[in-house]
Amino acid sequence: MSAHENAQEGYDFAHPLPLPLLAGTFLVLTLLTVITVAQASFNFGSLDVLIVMVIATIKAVLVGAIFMHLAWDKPFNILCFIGSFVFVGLFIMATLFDSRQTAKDDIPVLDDAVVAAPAEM
Amino acid sequence: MSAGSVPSGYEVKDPGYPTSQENYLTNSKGILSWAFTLDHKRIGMMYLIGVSTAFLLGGLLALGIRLHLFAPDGILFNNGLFQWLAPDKAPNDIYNQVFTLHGAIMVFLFIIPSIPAALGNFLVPVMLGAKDVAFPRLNLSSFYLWVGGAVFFVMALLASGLDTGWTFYTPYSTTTDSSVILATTGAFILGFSSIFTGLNFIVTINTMRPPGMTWFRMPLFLWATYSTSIIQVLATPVLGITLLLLIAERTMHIGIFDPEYNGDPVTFQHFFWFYSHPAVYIMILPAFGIISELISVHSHKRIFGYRFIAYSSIAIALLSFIVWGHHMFTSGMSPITTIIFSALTFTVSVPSAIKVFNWVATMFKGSISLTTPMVYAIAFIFLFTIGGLTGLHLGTLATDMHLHDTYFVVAHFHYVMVGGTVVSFLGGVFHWWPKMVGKMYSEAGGLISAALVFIGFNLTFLPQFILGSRGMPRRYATYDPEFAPLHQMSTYGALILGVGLFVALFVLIMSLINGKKAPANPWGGATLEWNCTSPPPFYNFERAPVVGDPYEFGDIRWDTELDRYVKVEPEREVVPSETPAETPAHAGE
Amino acid sequence: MMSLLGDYTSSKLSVFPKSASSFSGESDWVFHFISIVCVVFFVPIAVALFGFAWKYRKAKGEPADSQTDHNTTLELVWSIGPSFLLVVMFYFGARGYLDMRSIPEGAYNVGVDAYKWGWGMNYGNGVIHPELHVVAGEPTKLTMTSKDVIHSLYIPAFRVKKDIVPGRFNYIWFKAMEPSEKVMSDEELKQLAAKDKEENLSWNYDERQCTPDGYTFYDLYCAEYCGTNHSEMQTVVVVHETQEELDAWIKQYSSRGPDESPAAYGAKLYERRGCKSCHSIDGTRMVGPSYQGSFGTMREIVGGDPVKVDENYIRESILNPKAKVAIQQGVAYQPVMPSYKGQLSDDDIYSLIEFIKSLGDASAAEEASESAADEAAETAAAEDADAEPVSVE
Amino acid sequence: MATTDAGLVSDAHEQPGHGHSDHGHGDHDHPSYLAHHFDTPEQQFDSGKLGMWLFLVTEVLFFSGMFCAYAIFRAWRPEVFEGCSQFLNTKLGAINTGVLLFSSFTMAWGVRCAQKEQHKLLTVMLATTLSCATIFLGVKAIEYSHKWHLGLLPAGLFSYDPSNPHPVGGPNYLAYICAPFAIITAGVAVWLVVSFLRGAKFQFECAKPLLVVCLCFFVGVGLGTILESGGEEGHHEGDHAAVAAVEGEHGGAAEHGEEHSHEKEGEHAEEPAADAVVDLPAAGAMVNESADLAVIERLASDATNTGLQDELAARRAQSQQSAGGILYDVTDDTSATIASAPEDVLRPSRAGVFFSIYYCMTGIHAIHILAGIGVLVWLLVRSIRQDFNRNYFGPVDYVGLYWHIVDMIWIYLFPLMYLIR
Repeated sequence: MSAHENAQEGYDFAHPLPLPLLAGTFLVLTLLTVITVAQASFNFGSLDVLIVMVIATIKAVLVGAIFMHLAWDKPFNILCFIGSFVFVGLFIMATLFDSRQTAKDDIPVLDDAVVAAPAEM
Repeated sequence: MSAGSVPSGYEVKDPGYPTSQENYLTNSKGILSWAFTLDHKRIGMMYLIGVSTAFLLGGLLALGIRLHLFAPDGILFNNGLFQWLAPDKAPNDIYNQVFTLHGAIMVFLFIIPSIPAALGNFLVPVMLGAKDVAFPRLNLSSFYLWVGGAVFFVMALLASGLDTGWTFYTPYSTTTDSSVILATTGAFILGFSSIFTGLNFIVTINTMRPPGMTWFRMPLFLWATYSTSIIQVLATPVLGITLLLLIAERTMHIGIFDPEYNGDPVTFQHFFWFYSHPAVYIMILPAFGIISELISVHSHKRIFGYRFIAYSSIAIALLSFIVWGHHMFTSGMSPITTIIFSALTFTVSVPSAIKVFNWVATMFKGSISLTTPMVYAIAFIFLFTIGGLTGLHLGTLATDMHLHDTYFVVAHFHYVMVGGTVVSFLGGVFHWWPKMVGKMYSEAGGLISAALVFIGFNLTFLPQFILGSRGMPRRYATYDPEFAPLHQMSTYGALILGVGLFVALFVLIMSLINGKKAPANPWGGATLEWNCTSPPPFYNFERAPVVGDPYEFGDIRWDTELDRYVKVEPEREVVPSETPAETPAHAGE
Repeated sequence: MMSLLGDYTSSKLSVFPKSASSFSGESDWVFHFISIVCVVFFVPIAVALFGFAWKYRKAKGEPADSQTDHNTTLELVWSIGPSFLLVVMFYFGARGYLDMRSIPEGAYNVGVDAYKWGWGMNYGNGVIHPELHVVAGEPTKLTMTSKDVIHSLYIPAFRVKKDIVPGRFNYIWFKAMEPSEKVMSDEELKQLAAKDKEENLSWNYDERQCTPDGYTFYDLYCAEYCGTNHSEMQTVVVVHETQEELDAWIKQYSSRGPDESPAAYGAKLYERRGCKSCHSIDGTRMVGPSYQGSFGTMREIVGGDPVKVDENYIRESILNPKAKVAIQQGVAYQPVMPSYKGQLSDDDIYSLIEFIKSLGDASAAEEASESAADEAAETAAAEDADAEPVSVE
Repeated sequence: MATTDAGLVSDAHEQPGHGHSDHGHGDHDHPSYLAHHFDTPEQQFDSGKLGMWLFLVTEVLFFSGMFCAYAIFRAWRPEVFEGCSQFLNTKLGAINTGVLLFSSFTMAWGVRCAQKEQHKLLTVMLATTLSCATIFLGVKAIEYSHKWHLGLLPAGLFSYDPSNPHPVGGPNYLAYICAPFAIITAGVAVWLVVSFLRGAKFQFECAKPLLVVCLCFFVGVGLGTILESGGEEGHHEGDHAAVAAVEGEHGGAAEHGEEHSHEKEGEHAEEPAADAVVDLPAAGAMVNESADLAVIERLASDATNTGLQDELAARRAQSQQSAGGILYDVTDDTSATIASAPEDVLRPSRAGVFFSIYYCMTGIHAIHILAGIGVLVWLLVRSIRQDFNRNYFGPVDYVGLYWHIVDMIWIYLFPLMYLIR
């Protein structure tokens, strides 16, 4: 098979990443961590969760694309990995959607209702 | 193997060449050579023995259930023998444990590994033209994980039984004093076994295809296995975490599923069914693959609508992830979610229907041999169609309110799981048995077993549809006298079914003793496994196989003199070795 | 068409139980519609399957007549065509379901308390009875709770079912259409009741096909597996013709009658409130300890000194069953009894205590003869303590 | 998991026992690292890599269950999550994030070294990655032992009492966590000495970095104590003498002396946080509690809802009765104790669920770190043996992928657990 010949030549499939790229990524990740800790002391109301999740996702993308070499990987591997998040999303969305629907008045907090009642009265 | 080593212009005149070499069964001896084997075929055979044992155990438990239900108040577990065996257990408790273990053993130990792990292990690399799966050691560890899981199940059985139902619903499973932790640990381990098998097959099919084996030259069994593997890899981890959380709930009361600590049982059901609905397709998809092979080989006709069948397997695998809510229509899920899940549920019926139509169309104008595997395949289509169609009653909300958790559901899923998976598993075993052990079995015996299984099965489960629609709830140890006649009919059916299965076992065992030697290609199949000797040599192929069309029967003829199928003058050329394995071909031909 | 099918389903040959609620017509109609569609698909498939298998049987090695491998148009037709029928099924199913989920204003409300293994239907004013009684033609709403595990309320004749999930309130509603008939006169009932009492039997619904009040009934099952006696977790639904009739029935059970002795009323509660599914009165060991001769005995409990079975102990065992673990002959009972806190009035509890006393009173016997102070009346205590580690110091 | 990982990746490198004569083509192009059933190193690498990616997919799905539970319960009771999050030390979480990110960086660098056949540097990188992993665990040990001491445990075991946040006595959890690491450290030290004395060069080369790695756990513990106490130094009453004494039993290494003083301060640093919880969410929680009761009352207010009205009345009556202590031993009943806890958010049924999820997520993450340590040690040994080259660096790459996904999960865990406002 033709790959045999290539194998003798050296870096036929290894793809070492340049060191500055790795170091730069690490610095950006650290910076983002500092930002996400810093922003926690401000109150952005309901945007809070969104902001931290966006920052976390940027970090995850950096780790995935560069440290995990996804940016240069085979499309199928990328598909697998991204695909898994699609299914996670599906799972969490549907379950959360349902629990949000039913949470409102069908779920009493049992110990409040039974035992704490006299405290209220 | 590199295609470069195939001399150009090489022609396989007679695939039934005698083997000069030892086969995989004889190339090394001793129990250790089996216990530490990395050969996928041996691992497949060990799986076959393992799952058959589990099936036997689960089947005996099923017979126990049916015998007990012969009379409205139960007749088996309140019998003196059982009182003597388990004096501190009420008959109802014994019944509950028996049906739970029947379900758990059949699902986790038998059906899920049956076709993918036993037949799949044996066949996937051979059909693909590879020497082995991508990770042989992972493959062996997957088998030992299966054994480990089985040990845990047996320990649960011996410790204090299991009475939660195979679904482990909280808060029952967090409060009962039966061995829930042992059983869930077993299921957790089995989950990893299943993941490793699936992972192995995906990688094998992706990276180990020899030159010429393009995606659309793969036999449909491989497509089905591939789809199954996708589900195994994606869904099983969720079962793993669910069971871990359940164990934590029992030991530490983490309050996620247990309402006593303000957890939510419906959340558990979401978690559980996110795995367990796709798991239903882990059970049935490989069966589809087997039937596609059986129908086309025994009709000696090209499979009809290859692409539709292949794509529908993938479609089923993906759609199976968005329909889990249909197990929870009455559970207290919100109405809007319920309606969405009902709508999604209907979508998954389309690809299944496509397959049935295609199989029937394949038989049209074929050259059909009514061999044992073919009869099983025909039985499969009949039974699976009933199972599939009755699913419509359950997916429709208004009727499901009435039918949910009744015998209608029991009948429906047994038509799919037994009428579908088990029948196709038997068909597959009969089909590939000559390849696996190199011996032919008694055709008459095989046909008798198929007939008994078909009759017994229908007699067992058809009455259960009526029981269900008349309102008989499932998992009842005793029942109202009005249901007695139908239950009795069902019990008679179960006995016939049991006899049929034993006949099948007997026929196969007899073939080992006095079966005549199997030729390489006893049925006239065109897929690669019929290219190697029966049983195959250690590395599957003595000469690198020429990858051709898996459904091209035109050049396979019956040679009356040689008394076997031979390949005549192959008209196709050897696929050029430059064709990279990853590039999909433009057509199936 | 609906009514026609409705007639058909009510016949004896039907695959359904009697159609007795406003939902059942619709539900059955959808069922039959789907069934007909299925038959329309199934018969040609089966005919083709067996037909082809027979017709194209050929000797070994004969080539097939055709090697056609696809026909895209045909395949698209049979892929997409049936989808339209699926949409229709979904539509009817969802419509029927939405009916079942939209509870009308002002429906008659009955509280349902499901427990292992019995039902308590709460009609207000402390009337709790295992049978469900409703009025014909009036919407009834059930507010359902469970204190132990998941149960499911299923009335086949009404084609309704809903799980009862602990930690949640679940609701169901229906409009019963076919009233029950009174098939037994009061005299007959009295005779039967007396006979039962003599033979120490409870009322056999299946055999007599009527309730102890003489009405025909519809079955009500628990449809979600809930443990040992899941299959015995059944009760009946009686549909009264008028609200007055129902009110009269409720009144009859509203409380202990003026001239009824507490022990006799306790015996009724024992039957009605599910005690009998776990506690025997003849000394046999069931899920819980037997009542027979238990009063006044010393009882071993898990994690504590033996306690005397007295009024306080019984009361505690009813209200907080997991507080004191009963052990009988070295084997602890499972802590499965639900709390009856809020379910029984003081008078109810008093009556139950009197009833248990009436089954043998060791303390009274003790006074009578000194020798009775042995372990004869060993039968263990109320439900056992929780095995769970409690988080508190 | 460690073994399975190893199984997965090690498939690639070992030759099966069977002879080569079984298969037809020549052996000359089959280097020792190429398994018999693969044709080329590239095919082997691609297979391993795809297998690893699929394994990561299962990992992602595995964690999704816990993220899902988190989302559901946070959506139901946001105030509980907000309140309980105050108990988590952001500084420790942040430093751990940094440590993991750095280890990811060294891991990625390690892969580069393997590809470029820089054997020495590869060993250094792997050792650094391992050291970061143990530092992470050391910091985690501080976090866990504190919470266990306070009784901040899963719902069924939750015993935090705001009126007495620092119960005296109880087991010294930190000592229990440290003990196995101390034993391993001692073992590695002995191994180092023995291999040096016996002149076993390879073993000595292996033991050297491993001792550093083990010691780093205690660096993490020290780092954790310093950060836990940060800023609040100076005032402690000394009523934790008992605790300190218990800790004293397990002394020895220099780190421990330091640890003691910080330990005490650390506990005090916790106090203001606890007070904050008491003040902040209590008001909101009260509203919520009455809202829950209001649900029942609203349901009961429907004139037709006699069943519920009755139940409500009966519940009140019965609980009055039981609260009065007439017949009813409150201390034996979980729910009764719950009611006696004055801080709503801090009830076992509420805070307990937060901590359940916290322990499940971080605990399983920590188990993944441990598994990662296992495979990294295996890699370290092989890198010292110089097994890897430009055609065979798969194992380093696969373990790297695994290590990065563990990091990635922490990237999400950190803000979701520690930074709730």
